[in-house]
Amino acid sequence: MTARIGVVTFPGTLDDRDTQRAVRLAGAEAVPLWHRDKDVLGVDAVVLPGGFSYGDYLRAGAISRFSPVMATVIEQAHAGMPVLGICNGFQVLCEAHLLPGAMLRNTGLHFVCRDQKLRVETAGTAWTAEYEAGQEISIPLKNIDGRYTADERTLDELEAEGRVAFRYATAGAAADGYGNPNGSLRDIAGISNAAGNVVGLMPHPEHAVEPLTGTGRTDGLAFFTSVIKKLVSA
Amino acid sequence: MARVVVDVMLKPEILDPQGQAVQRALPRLGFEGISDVRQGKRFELEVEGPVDEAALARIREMAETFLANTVIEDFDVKVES
Amino acid sequence: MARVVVDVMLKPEILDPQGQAVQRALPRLGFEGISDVRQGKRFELEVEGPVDEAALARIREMAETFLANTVIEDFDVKVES
Amino acid sequence: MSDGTTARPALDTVEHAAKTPEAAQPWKELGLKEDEYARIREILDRRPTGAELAMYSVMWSEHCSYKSSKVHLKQFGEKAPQTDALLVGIGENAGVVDVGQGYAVTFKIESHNHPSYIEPYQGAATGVGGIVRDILAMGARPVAVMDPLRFGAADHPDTKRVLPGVVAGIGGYGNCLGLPNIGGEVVFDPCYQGNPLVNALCVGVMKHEDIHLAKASGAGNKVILYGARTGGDGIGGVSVLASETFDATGPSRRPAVQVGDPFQEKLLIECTLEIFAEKLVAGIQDLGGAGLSCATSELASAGSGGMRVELDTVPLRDATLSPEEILMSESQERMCAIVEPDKVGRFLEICEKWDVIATVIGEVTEGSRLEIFWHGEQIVDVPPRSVAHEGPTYHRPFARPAWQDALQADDAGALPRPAGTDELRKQVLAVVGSPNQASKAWVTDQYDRFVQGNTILAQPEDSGVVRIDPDTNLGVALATDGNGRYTKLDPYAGAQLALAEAYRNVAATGAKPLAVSDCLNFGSPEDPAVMWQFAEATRGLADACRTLGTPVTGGNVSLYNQTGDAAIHPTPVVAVLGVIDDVSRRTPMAFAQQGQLLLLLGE
Ligand SMILES: Nc1ncnc2c1ncn2[C@@H]1O[C@H](COP(=O)(O)OP(=O)(O)O)[C@@H](O)[C@H]1O
Repeated sequence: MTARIGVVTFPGTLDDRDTQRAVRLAGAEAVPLWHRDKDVLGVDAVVLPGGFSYGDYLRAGAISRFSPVMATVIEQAHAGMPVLGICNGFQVLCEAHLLPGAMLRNTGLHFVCRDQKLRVETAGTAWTAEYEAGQEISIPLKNIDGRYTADERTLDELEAEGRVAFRYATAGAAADGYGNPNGSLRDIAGISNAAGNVVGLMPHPEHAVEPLTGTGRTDGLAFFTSVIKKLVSA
Repeated sequence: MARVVVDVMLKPEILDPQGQAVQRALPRLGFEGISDVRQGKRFELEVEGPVDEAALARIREMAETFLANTVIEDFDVKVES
Repeated sequence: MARVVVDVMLKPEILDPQGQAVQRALPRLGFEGISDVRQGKRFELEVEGPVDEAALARIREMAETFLANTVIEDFDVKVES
Repeated sequence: MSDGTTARPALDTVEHAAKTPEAAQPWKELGLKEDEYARIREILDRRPTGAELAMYSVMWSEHCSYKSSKVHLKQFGEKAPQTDALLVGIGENAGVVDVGQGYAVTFKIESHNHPSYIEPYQGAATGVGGIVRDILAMGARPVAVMDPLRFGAADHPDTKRVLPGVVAGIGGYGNCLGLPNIGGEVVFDPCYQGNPLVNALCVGVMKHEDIHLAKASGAGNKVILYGARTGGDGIGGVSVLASETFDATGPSRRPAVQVGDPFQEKLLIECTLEIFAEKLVAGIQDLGGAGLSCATSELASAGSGGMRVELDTVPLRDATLSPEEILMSESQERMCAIVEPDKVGRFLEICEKWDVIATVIGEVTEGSRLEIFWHGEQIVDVPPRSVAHEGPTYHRPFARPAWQDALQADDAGALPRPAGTDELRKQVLAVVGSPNQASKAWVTDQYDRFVQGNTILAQPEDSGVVRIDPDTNLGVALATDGNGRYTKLDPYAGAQLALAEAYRNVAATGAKPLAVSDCLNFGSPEDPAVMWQFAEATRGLADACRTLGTPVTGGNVSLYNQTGDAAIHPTPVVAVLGVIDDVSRRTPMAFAQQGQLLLLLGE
């Protein structure tokens, strides 16, 4: 069986076609989903891709969160369907309260585009099983509202439950892509829900799937192969 | 037609780099004596019909669920005269 | 310590894409009866010392030259009680 | 919406204009010369109405009519090398180049210099928006942008205002559209202090059969305006007219600055591409400078019939706008399409799907006139060609400036040589530490270069390369270059050097250079010395294009770049586009591994 992975397009979504390509490269069928449709066409998993949905006006993700497709995504996520939010998608997941916390303007106040080093903190989610905890990967980061914020209690809880999925790796030089690029609390780059089926992160795995494009690395491909493996073996 | 204003500010405990950037720039521009700056949003809503308690309650709900993200922000609703 | 608020709004004739996006979303969220939304910025300044006319004049100058971009924005300075 | 017109004094209709030949008109305030106004009266055989005067004044402006530059630009066509690659040449929104495998590429570079000095963020942002719509209007999906920039001294306080705003504006707009930024330039020189150069390039891709042209043909076809509502943007000058003619209570305040809405533009792109895919348009034009005046007159002028427009159907952001102002408004993020009647329904459906406002504002007619009505009364009745394509042409005087010899004589050979290693060291450090040599990462880090997933080369490479077909690895390479100092020393050679550098940059990636677009940034054409620089630079560029076999496919002229009497260095910025059949064979700049040999080619 081929896994069918839905990729949602909101008005202003930018990385939907790239995400579809990444899904296909990883060996699954990419199913375009439209924000106005409640129907998610029976897909096995959903990716909310990056971009500036609704221009990021009001707050990033704030308007998309109320779209008809999200009503279904929220319902199915609670029922265990794997959902990945990348960048703007992560912001939508936070606004939708599928993931705790919120994203704020980068502390440097500028848009940051760079090849970012990340440390995988857990292989225990639907989207990270093909990585190893502690592994360092490098994937593009590009955003202006990427500063992850939550209150201390929530942060402690995330840590205690092993739900910090990725951190910005800070051990090396900024020129090599190390360091916290946006002031995220506790260097958090991505988190998961308690069940591990919903994951959100700011950097863009879908731009690190081919040796020819982007940064020339394929470190992002395992997001998609992780979920496919899980779906196919399920 | 009446105007209702919704002010949305980051919660006090949340870092506000925009406000800080303004504050840091002020002495360089020759403005002294400002000990803190916070930057938030102001929404001006033109409301059709009377702004009675029911209307205000609806706007408060709108602010709570939509205009502000109460994980990080506080809001305030006022009728402008 | 007193608080002075500077509200900065796009001039009425200037396009406000943010306010428009909010306004267009409202009916979909079930909020009717809002005929226009404008989104601007609110600065809360904590002022050391007395907020007398001289201090306010300085803050107005600061708003004019720095907090607002008067090519496209208007501003308003108020002392908060 | 309230009907503001009823409060106004009489509308200046065509009928009224015919009856009041002596009425005084503010042609001077609108920037027209006396003989130009006389020519309009001659064309129409009566005085123009206020709306007509507004249209002519803006379409005959330097910016829209190229009246000072076109006698020189002709050479790009006359000297154009023979090539099979050119599918659409100069004259359309942008030229189209055949890159093989059924693909065509369109690209163009444009300036937004003056607006970016007044309001750096919005000026630069709307500059990107404008060029992207040009490319879209050709039928192409925009796939990348570039931004050659020139600022004053890096440590000048005003550069601190202008540069961050410009960079944030370009990033804010381009990033939000999802267009990778694959290169550009950042140059500092005091000559640009009061006049920064903000040039923006966009490249788009389509299949041959998807090429669309800006023309209105087929009587009965509908004229559809879609995108943002029309507001009072960028009509400062025309307000004079509106207020004098119609509103005695004083001029209304209209903003000269336009605010961009990249989100709206992104919707416009996706919506338009879907409309193209379903083959729903017969002609299309973006709205840029001169707004509806330009779009309607150019569409009608290039087509076979006439056009009739009901101006009061245009959706407005500000109900108080006068018809003249609506015609002139430069509100961003709008397009105008010509659609066959039976396709209108589907067209509107697609717009609705993308939350884009679309309105039928008129239709193509049997006649040969552009006719515009306001609540049933006719306010414009003109031959469209006279507005759009038959504007004035100037043969401005030009003369090699007296100081040119002295400038050329003052060459680097006369400079003292460093006395010892210490001095040499200092000089090397001064060069290395100069802002022009500094890393551009502060700029490029604010631009998304990864989006669309097809970027093969971007910063720090000398050319950007994007893949246009993931199945075959077909791609295009682009570079922009320009050197105002060289061009000031010798405008003919300077323009050629700019071309040669961009050409080399493209060739060095492994791509075959195919075509050129240029943005000619100069001072005032009324200064014979500047006009000489312009004449020499265009001659140089045209000659070099012939020699290299790469035609100029389009571009932009920006004149009056000066502060008081001081013109900027003449700055032709040249973009070269090349094709690379297999992007996996591109050659990056950096050393790939130790032990590789370094070869120097050429003398
Ligand atoms: N304004 C800009 N926008 C995008 N890319 C830019 C800009 N300025 C410079 N770059 C990119 O940064 C890199 C370095 O530029 P530069 O230092 O000017 O290189 P060089 O001197 O070799 O031309 C190049 O890839 C160039 O395209």
